[in-house]
Amino acid sequence: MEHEVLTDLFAKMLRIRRFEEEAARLYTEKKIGGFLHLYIGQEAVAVGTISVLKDTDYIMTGYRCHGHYLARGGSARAGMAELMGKETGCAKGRGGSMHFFDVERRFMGGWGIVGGQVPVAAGLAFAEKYKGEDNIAVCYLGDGAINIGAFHEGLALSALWGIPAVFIIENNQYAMGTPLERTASTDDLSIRALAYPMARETVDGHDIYAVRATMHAAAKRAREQQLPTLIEAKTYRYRGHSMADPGKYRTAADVDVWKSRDPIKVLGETMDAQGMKDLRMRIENEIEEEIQDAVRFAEDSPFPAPETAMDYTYV
Amino acid sequence: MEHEVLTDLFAKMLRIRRFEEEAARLYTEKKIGGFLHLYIGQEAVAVGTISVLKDTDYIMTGYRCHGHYLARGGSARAGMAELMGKETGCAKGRGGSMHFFDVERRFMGGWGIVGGQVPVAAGLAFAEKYKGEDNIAVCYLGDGAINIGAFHEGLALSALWGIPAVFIIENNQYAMGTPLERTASTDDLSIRALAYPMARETVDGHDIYAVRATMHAAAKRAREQQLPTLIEAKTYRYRGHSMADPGKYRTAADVDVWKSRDPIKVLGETMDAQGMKDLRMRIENEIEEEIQDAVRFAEDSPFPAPETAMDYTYV
Amino acid sequence: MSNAMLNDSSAQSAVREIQIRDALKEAMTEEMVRDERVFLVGEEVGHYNGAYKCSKGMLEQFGSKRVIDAPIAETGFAGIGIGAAMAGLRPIVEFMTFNFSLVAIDQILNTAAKSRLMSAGQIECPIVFRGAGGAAFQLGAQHANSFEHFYAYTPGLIVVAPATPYDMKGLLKSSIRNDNPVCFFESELTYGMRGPVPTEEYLVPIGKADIKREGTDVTLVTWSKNLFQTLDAAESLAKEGISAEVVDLRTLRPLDTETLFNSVAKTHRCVVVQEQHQIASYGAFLGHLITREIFDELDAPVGLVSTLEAPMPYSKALEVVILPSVERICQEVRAICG
Amino acid sequence: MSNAMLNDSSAQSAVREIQIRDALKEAMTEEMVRDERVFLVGEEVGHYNGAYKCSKGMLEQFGSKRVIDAPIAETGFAGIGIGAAMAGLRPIVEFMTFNFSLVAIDQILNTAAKSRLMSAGQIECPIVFRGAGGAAFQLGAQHANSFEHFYAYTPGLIVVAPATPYDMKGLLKSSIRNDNPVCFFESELTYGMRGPVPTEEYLVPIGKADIKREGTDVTLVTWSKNLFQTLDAAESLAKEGISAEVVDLRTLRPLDTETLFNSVAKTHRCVVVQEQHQIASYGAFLGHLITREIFDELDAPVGLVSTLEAPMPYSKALEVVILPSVERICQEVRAICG
Ligand SMILES: Cc1ncc(C[n+]2csc(CCOP(=O)(O)OP(=O)(O)O)c2C)c(N)n1
Ligand SMILES: Cc1ncc(C[n+]2csc(CCOP(=O)(O)OP(=O)(O)O)c2C)c(N)n1
Ligand SMILES: [Mg+2]
Ligand SMILES: [Mg+2]
Repeated sequence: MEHEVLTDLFAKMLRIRRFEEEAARLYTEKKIGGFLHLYIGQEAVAVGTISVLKDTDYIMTGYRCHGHYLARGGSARAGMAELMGKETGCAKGRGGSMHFFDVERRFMGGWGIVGGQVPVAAGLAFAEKYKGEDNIAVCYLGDGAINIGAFHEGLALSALWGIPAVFIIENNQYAMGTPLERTASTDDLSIRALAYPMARETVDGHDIYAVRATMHAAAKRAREQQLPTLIEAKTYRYRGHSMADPGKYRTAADVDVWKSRDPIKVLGETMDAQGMKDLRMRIENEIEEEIQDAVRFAEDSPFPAPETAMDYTYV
Repeated sequence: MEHEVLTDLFAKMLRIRRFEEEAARLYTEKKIGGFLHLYIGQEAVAVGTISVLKDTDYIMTGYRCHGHYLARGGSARAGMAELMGKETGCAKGRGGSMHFFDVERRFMGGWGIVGGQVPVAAGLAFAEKYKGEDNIAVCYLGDGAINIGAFHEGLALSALWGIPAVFIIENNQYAMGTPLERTASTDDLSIRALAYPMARETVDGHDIYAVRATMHAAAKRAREQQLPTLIEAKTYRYRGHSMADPGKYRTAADVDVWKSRDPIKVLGETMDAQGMKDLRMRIENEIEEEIQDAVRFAEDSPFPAPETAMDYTYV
Repeated sequence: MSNAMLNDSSAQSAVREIQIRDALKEAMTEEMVRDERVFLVGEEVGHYNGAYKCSKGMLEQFGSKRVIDAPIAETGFAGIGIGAAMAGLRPIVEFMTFNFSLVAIDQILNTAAKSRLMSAGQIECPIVFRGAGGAAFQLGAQHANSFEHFYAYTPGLIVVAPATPYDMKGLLKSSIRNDNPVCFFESELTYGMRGPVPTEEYLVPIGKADIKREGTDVTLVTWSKNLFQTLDAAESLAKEGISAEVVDLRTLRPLDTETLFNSVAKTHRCVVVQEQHQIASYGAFLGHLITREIFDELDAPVGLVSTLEAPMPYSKALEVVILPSVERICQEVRAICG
Repeated sequence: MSNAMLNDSSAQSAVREIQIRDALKEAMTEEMVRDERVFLVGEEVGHYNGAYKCSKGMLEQFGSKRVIDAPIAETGFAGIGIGAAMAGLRPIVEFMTFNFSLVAIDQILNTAAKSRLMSAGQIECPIVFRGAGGAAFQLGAQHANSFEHFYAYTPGLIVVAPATPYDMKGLLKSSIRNDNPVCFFESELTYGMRGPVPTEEYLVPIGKADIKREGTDVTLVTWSKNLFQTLDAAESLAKEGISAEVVDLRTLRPLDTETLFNSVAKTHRCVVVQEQHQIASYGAFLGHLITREIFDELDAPVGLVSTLEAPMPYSKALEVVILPSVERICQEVRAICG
């Protein structure tokens, strides 16, 4: 059992990592356009939190959305095709990197206006409570999103109306080139929750077991007591803000501090230590095949037909 | 000295009270149009806070702005004329009841979008700090304004940038017909300040001496330490939200609880007890004359000329 | 304003005269009875019965689960409504007035309007944003905004702006049943206005304009409460021997070009009446579209009567100058027909 | 794009070829040196040198008191800028792009634009809101908005939308010196574009359009980066024997009707090119205005090339279909001239 969990978490994180490393390569080859925001380094947050949710719980996040989409079980083929703007993409090429969707799995997207997803995610949870379902909504946002009005309004109403939602600040230490100390007037972002009757937690986002435990408790509070929680997960993005950002505002050493505790590396080593080296290598190969297959699939897929440019504007 | 303060506070509050009682009468006579939001019952907050400010400090508030305008020394004539939309008004009839201005006295207006004045007032204080002046800005808002984005953004940036501003929530228990318990998830509104490194205070808005002491300390913090404060002043409006509101959502008894402690009544009684009855009556007569003169002035004043309708749109 | 009623093409048997606020309440109530997923959220909609009493008694009838008093947090409750719509509910979000929709407009334009295309149809967002637009009497610069064109500009949204009690009820019901996000504009000044409304249930289709008065010399095009001053203008123009046809668009997006073009093709002259400033306005767009599409039908340029180019001053002496008036409509018609 | 440069009426002696991002930086830097009250605030404007490097080196030169990195709180820092302007400073507020101005638009339309009229001239609000508008390559639906017309609609605001490095610098300097609130639109796609800019100081006046290419058969009217595809279209139309004059409006509010009408009165035909949807757009307003004011000068209706009526899809295969193109411009011109 414990082994299965370990293996599963390792596989899910590695799958995200490899998916995005390939995406980065394809971006430099100009096969992917627009902005590409990589989740590399933060995998334990999406995988850890989503691994304790029900399939019927809702998930919504910002534009750095590949990780949550894949952690929720989204297809690598459809994801890669979306990045290339193909008709076979998870949003038929209409959404793009910032706007992945997999509504069947209740992954409600990737949104681009910082903080804008907070009240909307609260609305998903509101609807489940209204319908009498015991599903919750989980909303991911960045450390840069805590100063914007939509964040405050979404939290204030969630607390007031007892909305079964969990809000997760993925504090990767930077908003674009801006380190936290220049935007947050505190290094404990969860204090934003003190303004409302709402629970708050801070967790090491590189410790996937701690992430799971924290999420489990928050989900329970939301599901059983309609008490929302604001979680700050301290994490780090190894790459620039987007592919356009060289990340000059920090040193390689800064990054290495976090890389040395990389959750994928850690879990991989644990597997080896527990005599599951073969299994680990098999998993790595399977993932490699899946990702390469996804790339081929995406490259071979057709672009949307020009005459469909305005489709999906109205029902 | 103590006597002078007492007398001055009594006179300033009574002046506001009588100004608005006359305004209410003129409104029923259709001499005043639009919305008319009366400050009656809250006088101790504006008078108490403004009485400890420097003449060069900035003041900004919402649409319930007559009290702050008059407490700052604004002319009753110009105020009454503004209510009637006359060219002699404090905004030449362009602003109206919700939008009084007296920029010479650094009263920067009455604003109509709930919470919208919060970042703008912070900007006034920002400018004084930028210029190296030791002036502060005081921003008034209602209990209904604490859930809106502009409030959060204004406070977050004020705390982050050390802006010398004081934000005063005039908690008069209602946002229109909505009692606090339906909108705030707490009865201590100052907890909103816990989300930021910012001072907070709660004060009885009917106790004008307590109001002065609280404001004095907050102004000092802002002026000397660039530390903003969020003050909740618990107060009450005796009239409806506006003249259009019969106030059915509460009983006369509810109102009487607060009226029994009415700050004008209390200070008047104190004056009498301290042997200043004659002075009190003289003040009442002077104020009566000033208000009646203001009404006559306003009624006799001309409306703006039609051809000036578009004036002041551009510099 | 009686003109409006007399000429209401929809007036029919079994009718009562009811106020617009009650027509709106009937529409919401009927749809909430019909569909469990419909609910109403906004400031003062419940215990206070609505700032303009459009939801009177609905809290008692449906309870606080479905008639929800919201704090002043338009981005918050508009966003929650959008999320709820994505999750299968059908929210009616009331803005006390559309002046205050501006603090929530990002949610409407960037989330509600775009969600379906961005998800390639995986997400639907059936939601109605309703409230009063435009000026009332002497509410000052910040409470007299006309923003319907900001929404009409935006692909993915439907924008409805009726004038009469009959159209208000029938179109609000259609809006609630529509599967797209809809912005529904009312008017503070006409909530108390009465007009004939059938007792039996009916719908007015979205996207159909209505000829509120027949005429032969000039087509007057308008929407929302300006219909009434336009009808008054038509009445006085008649006395001058100018026969004006009045087209009430009722829906701004999608636009009923057929009814509009047919009328102009008949009269060969057109004047648009709007409570909007001129630049980048909806009315200017109509002027352009008509000219571009049926240029040869026009004997004169399309006229336009608009709000003057200044924020609204409070004084009644100035407000009347800024707003469109019967007199200014007649002047423009004379200029176009002269 | 070289056309633009060749035809830049402003190109003159002592010039260098510099990028638009540097033209903007020079404008801000010169004005900040000239006037202590001017400061720059926005996301990433300082340590990061601007998301598009338009403020490179300015933090070092002016320090963190005058070049201020703001958190993501557009309503907050736009509002603070407005308050600072009311208190006598002259802020430059950078929106990373105008897509994000939507969460602050209430502050701009309801506070900045109206403050002077509401206070009967007691308050002045000299502030510049600047940033990129319109689409770039494949940024998806939420990052491809054109909102300049929302601001151009609003009395009290000035709206500037230049295209060339020369106009960008000269107009940004004039905007910073202007005593009204100004919205200044740039384009993500052209920050790296080079063009001639004099070494000596100069200003370009607000409210003056510029003829970027002379012609006799048709007037093409545009603004912002669409100038360049319009010039390319004019070039290829020339090969078909159609001589197009290109009017670059540069300022949207106030509009230079004199230059515009004179050109149309000369060519008798007009096509507007805009990166906006059609309904309630700025271009449709131009179409209406020209028709209404100089109807008799027109041999054909005013043409309009717009963004199609859908949110922007991500895929490049679809984006090119939605946006105006040289080919669509030529088609519309042929239709109007045929
Ligand atoms: C309202 C708004 N303002 C500005 C932007 C531009 N922007 C996109 S991402 C970003 C930084 C966000 O940082 P953070 O919230 O920490 O998320 P992260 O990128 O670190 O995951 C900014 C400023 C935006 N998308 N929305
Ligand atoms: C953003 C916004 N939403 C709604 C309104 C309509 N409105 C005006 S006053 C008011 C109630 C405000 O109550 P509160 O903040 O407590 O101030 P009070 O009237 O009690 O002084 C509302 C909802 C508004 N002006 N602005
Ligand atoms: Mg971050
Ligand atoms: Mg209140």
